[in-house]
Amino acid sequence: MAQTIINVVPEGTPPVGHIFESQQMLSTFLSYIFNALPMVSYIIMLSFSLNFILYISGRVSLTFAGIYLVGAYVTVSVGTYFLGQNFSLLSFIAILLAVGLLGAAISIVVYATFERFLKTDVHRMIATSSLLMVFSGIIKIQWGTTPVTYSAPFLKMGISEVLGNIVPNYYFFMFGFSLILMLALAYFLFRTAWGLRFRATSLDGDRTMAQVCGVNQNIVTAITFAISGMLAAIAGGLYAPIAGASYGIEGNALLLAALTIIVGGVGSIGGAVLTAFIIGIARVITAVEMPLFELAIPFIIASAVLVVRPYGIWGKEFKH
Amino acid sequence: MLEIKDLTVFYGTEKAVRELSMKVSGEVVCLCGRNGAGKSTVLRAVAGIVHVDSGQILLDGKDVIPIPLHKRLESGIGYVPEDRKLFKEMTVRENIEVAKIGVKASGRKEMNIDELLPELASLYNRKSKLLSGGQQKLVSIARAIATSPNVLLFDEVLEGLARSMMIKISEIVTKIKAEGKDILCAESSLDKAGMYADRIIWLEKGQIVATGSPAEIKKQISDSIRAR
Amino acid sequence: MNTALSMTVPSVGRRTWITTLIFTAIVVVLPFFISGYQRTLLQKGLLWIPSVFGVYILYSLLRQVHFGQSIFIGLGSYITAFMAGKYSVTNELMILLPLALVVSIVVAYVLGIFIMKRTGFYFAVMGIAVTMVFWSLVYKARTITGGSDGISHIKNPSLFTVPLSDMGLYYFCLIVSVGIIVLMLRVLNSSFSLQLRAIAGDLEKAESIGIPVKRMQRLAFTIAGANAGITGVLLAFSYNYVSPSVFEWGYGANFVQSAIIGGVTSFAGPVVGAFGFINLEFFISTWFANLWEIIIGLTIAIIVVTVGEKGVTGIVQTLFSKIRCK
Amino acid sequence: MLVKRAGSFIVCLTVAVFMMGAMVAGAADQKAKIPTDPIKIGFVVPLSGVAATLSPNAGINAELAAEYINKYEGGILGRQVKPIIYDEKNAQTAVELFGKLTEDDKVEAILGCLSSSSGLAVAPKVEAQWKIPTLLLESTTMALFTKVIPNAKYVYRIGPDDVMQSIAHVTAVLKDKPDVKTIAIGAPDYEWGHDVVKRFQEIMGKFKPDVKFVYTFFHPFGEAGPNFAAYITNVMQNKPDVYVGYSWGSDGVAWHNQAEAMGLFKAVPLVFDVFSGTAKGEMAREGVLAETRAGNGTFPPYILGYPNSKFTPMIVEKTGVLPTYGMDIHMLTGLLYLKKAYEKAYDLTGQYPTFEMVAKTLDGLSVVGPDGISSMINHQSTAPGMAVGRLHKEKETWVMKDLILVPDYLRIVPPWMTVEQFIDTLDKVQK
Repeated sequence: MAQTIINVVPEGTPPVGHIFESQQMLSTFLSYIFNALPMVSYIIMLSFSLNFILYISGRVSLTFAGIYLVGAYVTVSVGTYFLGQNFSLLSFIAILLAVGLLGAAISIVVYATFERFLKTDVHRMIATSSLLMVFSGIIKIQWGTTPVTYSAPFLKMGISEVLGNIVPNYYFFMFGFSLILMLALAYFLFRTAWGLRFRATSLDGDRTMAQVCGVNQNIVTAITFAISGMLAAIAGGLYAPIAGASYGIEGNALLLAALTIIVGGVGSIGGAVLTAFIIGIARVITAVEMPLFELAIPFIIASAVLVVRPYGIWGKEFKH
Repeated sequence: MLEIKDLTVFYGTEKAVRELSMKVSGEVVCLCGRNGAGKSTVLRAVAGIVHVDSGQILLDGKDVIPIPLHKRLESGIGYVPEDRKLFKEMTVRENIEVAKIGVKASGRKEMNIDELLPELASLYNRKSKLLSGGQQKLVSIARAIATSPNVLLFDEVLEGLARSMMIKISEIVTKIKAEGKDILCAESSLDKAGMYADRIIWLEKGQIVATGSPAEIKKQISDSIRAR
Repeated sequence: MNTALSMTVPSVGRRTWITTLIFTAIVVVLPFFISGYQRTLLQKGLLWIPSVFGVYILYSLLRQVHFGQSIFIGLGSYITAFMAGKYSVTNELMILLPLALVVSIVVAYVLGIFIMKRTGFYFAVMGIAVTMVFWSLVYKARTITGGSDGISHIKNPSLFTVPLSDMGLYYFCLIVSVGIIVLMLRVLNSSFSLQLRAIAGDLEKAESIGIPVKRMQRLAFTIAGANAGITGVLLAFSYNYVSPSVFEWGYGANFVQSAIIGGVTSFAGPVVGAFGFINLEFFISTWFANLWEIIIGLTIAIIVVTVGEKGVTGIVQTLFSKIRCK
Repeated sequence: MLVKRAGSFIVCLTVAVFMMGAMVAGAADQKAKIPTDPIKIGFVVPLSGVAATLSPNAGINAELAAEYINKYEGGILGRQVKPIIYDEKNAQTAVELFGKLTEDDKVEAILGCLSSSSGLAVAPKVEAQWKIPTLLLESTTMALFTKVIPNAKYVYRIGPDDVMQSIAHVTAVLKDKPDVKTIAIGAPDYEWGHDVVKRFQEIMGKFKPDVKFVYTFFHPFGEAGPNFAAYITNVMQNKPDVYVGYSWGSDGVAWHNQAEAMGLFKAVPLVFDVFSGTAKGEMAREGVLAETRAGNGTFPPYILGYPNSKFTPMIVEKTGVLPTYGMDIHMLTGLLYLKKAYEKAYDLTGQYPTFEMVAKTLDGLSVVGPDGISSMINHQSTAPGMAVGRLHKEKETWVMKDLILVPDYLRIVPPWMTVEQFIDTLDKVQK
């Protein structure tokens, strides 16, 4: 039933001529990008949450999806409780950071009490995916099954108009926030002394030699899990004002994150960002143009990439 | 001074090292023997990478076995692994940094890497995976001596190198010894060991068969072959 | 370190055959003593066994987690739904079973070519991804597949043109399932399984001693898929209804969870796992309607962390040998 | 010891004598004795999964419905109702649970099945195998009684079908905006969404043929992180007179947030919205028409009606929210139907009614339920909620004003007509 889209015509544009066409195309193209921004930032953070643990400590851990769920719910509850419909950017960022810390704490606790004892990747995958059921069960008991929402930040930030496209400012905030987190992470990894230790133990380095060189593996792994938990929880918190928090969404988050790793490659921050754009924009375009493929497109992209480049577009082969 | 007493290490269910005792003080000792004789295992046990089943490893009279792997370098044991094992995505400088920042070289006089390994000066900003085998070996050594540990372990440090590089590295080993370090090495061939070792310990099935200077050992071996 | 090598698949001895016989005898007699819905559950358990065996083969021999069994169950189910339901072509099992078998073998072979390119985490995610492609296409092609409402009123099956009653279908499922168990025991005790284990142990070494690695891997994947295709046909007939949820990856994950609960170090694993999971899910969720997610999640997590892939059968075996030692 | 035994013997004897007496008395009355133990009723309601977002308190509300029947209506034939509540997970589980309820738990009727797929899977088996009075709640698909079980005997439904709800929606939209020319409409991408949009367009075409649907879209259903920006942009570009929204659950929350932020509602009025009737009302908008499937049980004036004046406060006290979804109150409607059916069958035959008798009696019954008066016509309850009203905020609570109720003859497909024939007649009736 989908009808052809009528493209945006900015008011005051002369309706004929070459300029009009190119401007119209540019505008349409920009609208795809803007509309994809929330999903892009969400995918970047979630996928890197999974990617970071995989890259630094060579472990597969799916707990992040549960933490994402907790992050979303806690942001909604805390935001509604403290801020209500009064909104200030600083306090919202403070809430996000607090939620991030909570996520980090959960991640470390789960690692220390449970994941530490798992021996192989396959065990980790199965055990942590079962753990997701536990997370969603706890969410159900605490918050019930009705979706909850805290929309003040999203609504109060207002909208901008860029070349005839209406874009909520929150989209830019969300994308900026996740990009800043990614840049901070990149800075940490590549410019600081601690980052050096992380890279030494990563799949690119050599875990045993890192320890021989005096890197404390336990601390590195704990911090890795903390950062991963933080990213996941903040992803939940950032997305909650747009989409609310609802029960049973962790599976989908997990899939998108895993697919992004397949496409983007392990350990590549740039790969994660670009893949997020590819998947996000592909979703937006197919949603309007080819609804039949909308749900399938991320999976089709991942399968195609795997056939052409088995280690992801920017990935390299790791043996561990 | 490094002293090993009754060291026993299991590899799976087999004994790789059997009640081995030895001492290194102010010299370059090289463990030699065939493949699987246990020479690498001894080094790895001292470095803390493999689990020791019984025995003692004393560093200046202090047992190092309870010290966790990542504290060994700090307590004064540096290890150069068999096949270099650099952090290959990092630059040479970063490779050396890792060892420096992880360890507080408490009270030890720092070694001058630039003086010992002048070849590295021009390579500091190159990615280590782009270096040649010999250069990588140098980085590996630099990484181990960066914090000036008292005992150095070299695992087959001359393996797979060109003749000129072998000579260069044996000179470096001698220079390091001159700084007052104890050095324990492992080599699979007596010829290579003879290039830098003061004393050679011949291992067979995890036990010491013979000890002596390179020339003595060579003679013993050729005698035993003739006897057969 | 290398768990793949240290792990062994037990050889099929006389005891395995006796156990299979006892198992068969029990499931033959059991329907006379239980109520109808329990028979439905039992039938579901029997039908799950082939699919769980598929997961078992890939796990115990190749060390891969196969989340994609739902692809082939879905294919089998939808073939049945179209032929015996929507378009009413035939409800003859002797046509539908071979048809589903051929389709799943072809699809599994084609998919195996590129899914088998990667191992470990990537293999698992690729299984999920392909499942979800199938799911979303079936879900979205509403005019053909009925979308989320699925296809109901699938006719009851007939065998050699003789219509099967509910009980008849149960015994047919039993024969198929026991047949596949016996077939799988043969497969697992052949040189095929040895070669696969060699591949899992060291891929390059296996290649160097002349094992056609790629072909063997694809063959294992195809066997798993064929098993699931059969399951799909009979499940569709058992419930007379299919919906796209058979293609969801969560459904495929159930078979992995079953295999883990049952254990992949013993032939009894898939059987114990299939029945164990179904009963756990059904009865826990009827007794503790609100807590079942937590209970099942924790059960699997604890099994994995304590006994790893040995599962319930592993626990029982350990207990048994301890008692015997005393 | 001996004394104790003798004591228990005497007790037994007395009981036996009394029982015989009771039997004689029953025989004298020409009517069979009604058992005194509680009557078990099975509930198969969603407690987990996406469907549980619609009716989050289904389990509690099932208990409350039974409590209400026991407390205020004196149970069914004097027997206390004992609810057995299970989680409707998916179609396969629903089939197994129906089997367990009939064969193991020996319930005497089953209520439940929110999702169409479990309703479709269960209904044929009930008709062919279990033959137990079954009242499906929701399962709104039209195919149920037209294709899957055209000659239903045991299966009834308390829940609107597509035609019923669409007629209510169209009428409400036309009443609010009589001069509407262009409409944009969006729904979740699954069977219900497609059906309801198709019916809306068909019926709107009958009522007002010159209305154009300028933009129709279906968004992914129940996805994590739904993103509707592309659809919202398109709706705004098409500049329709009104927007009609069918997104619910987490999609509904996301849709409202995003549409609000992008200023959709400033450009295009939201006239009708299914979501506002099914959520807690957090995202409701002043003056928007919303469907409440819980009928006049939902929003005040529930105080006035019977049995809402007692039942709704019970729900509010226990769950903290007003019942907004049909399932919340229709479990009570179902129990009231069953009570009436049991009593009528017992009165007519003088025997404790069999399943077949109950199922037969159910057709044609009328009860005063939380929805007001509803009747069972052609296996379909006539007043299952389907009120459309205007949202208004009163003292921090959302209230539904100006309820629009469409007369039964206008919205119920009569037994002798197909859906298409019925829709064909609509324009004539309208004129």
